[in-house]
Amino acid sequence: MRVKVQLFARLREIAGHDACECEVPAGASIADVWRALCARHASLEPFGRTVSCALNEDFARMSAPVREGDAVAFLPPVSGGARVN
Amino acid sequence: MRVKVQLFARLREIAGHDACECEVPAGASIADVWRALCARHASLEPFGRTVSCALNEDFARMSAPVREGDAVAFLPPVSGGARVN
Amino acid sequence: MSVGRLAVTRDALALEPLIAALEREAQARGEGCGAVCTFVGVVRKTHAGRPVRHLEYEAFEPLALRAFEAIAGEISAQWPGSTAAIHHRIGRLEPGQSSVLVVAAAAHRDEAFQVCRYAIERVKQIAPIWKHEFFEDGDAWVEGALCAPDDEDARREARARACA
Amino acid sequence: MSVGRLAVTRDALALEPLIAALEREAQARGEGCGAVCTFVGVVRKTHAGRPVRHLEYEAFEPLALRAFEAIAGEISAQWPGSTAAIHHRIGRLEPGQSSVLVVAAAAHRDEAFQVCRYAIERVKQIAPIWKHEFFEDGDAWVEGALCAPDDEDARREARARACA
Repeated sequence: MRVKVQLFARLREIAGHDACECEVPAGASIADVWRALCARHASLEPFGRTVSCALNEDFARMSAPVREGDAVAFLPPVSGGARVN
Repeated sequence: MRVKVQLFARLREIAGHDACECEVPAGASIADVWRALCARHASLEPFGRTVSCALNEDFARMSAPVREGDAVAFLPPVSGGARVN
Repeated sequence: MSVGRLAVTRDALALEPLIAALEREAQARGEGCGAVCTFVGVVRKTHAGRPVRHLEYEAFEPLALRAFEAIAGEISAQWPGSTAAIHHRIGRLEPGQSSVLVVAAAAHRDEAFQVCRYAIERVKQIAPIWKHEFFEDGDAWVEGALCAPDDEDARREARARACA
Repeated sequence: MSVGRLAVTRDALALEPLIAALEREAQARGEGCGAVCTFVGVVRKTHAGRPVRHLEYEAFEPLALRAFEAIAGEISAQWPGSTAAIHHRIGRLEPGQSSVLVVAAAAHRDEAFQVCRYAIERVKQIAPIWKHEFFEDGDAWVEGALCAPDDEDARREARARACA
């Protein structure tokens, strides 16, 4: 089945595009979508440890199952963890 | 010698005026001015424990000496000590 | 209400209308707020000593609004009767321009300060908004922690920063 | 600078010009502030359940300005590089109107929140400004603690409230 993928910020720059589609088997999770994406863009792989995700415009876990036509977004870390003080 | 006296807020209301003059002996302190004032307005006396003061428009202690023509101000408590939370 | 409480926008941010809206809301609801605490994030001229030419903020807008709604919900649960507004600007920003506004209104100042601080900490922790800094001699994405709205450690930390 | 940082005034208070003035000052001085925290005190409709008709604030104006200067000095000593502005309104105020503004500008948000909180705590502790509440059925002066600018316990308490 096909799902839509959105990429932001550094991930978008590395992939060279902000949206694409991925083909994943029935029963796949968001983590499987990420792996399919990394198969296409090997340079994304190191970001797997810090990536978070959304499913159809809501926060989701990487373990969440996806369905045909779902929109999956991958999010690099946000600034909040940085300790400036 | 004579000093000018300014009163504020509740003290002003109790005295019925915001300014007056007091006669005090040479070498008097602000505390002596307060006592002279209370001799004229007995109803001010209970406020002696919580009053603070200024001398010539700067914060001062009740023990500070005054001189002819000085301006002494007596200040009731301000709101900051109130614990609303 | 003419000004939405939660927004991601490309327009310049304005504080007074947002404060006025929260005050009107508090007046309409009951005794009115007695304390308003606000936070404004401003683009600095330098970062770690390097002169900043400009910034670009990028957001996943619908998810950022969901994050703001989640933060507002956390605040209502922890500080009943208080309200918060969050406006984040995106796009290109120059030094001196405001990137984010938080307004917190409550009956008393203790609560207003806590709500405001909690809100900005949570915005930095979970809103999918990324900062791209452009220097004279290069650029850098500012990345801190994993964006995890349900992470209890992060919430605890935000609460600790908010409550003395 | 067109807006004085410290003021006691009978006019309506305005936040944006004060923030703009502090930001311009920070820009002129160096890297500019990255964080602005503000506090607005607003007249509430009720006090301890009693409807408030209006308030009267009375000040010993020259001494209030000296108190504000003392607070600004304490802040410069404890938080170098930060700046604070304090505007207090006096005279008759209606519910919903602002009685006091504090604006604190600093490089980072931690400091901006601390400076703002410290400033408002100190204003309440030492500024010779008295609040007279008028209710439907009477009136009352709001009096708390002795006005003692050198009292170290009070300063410690203000610092404790400011610094988590």
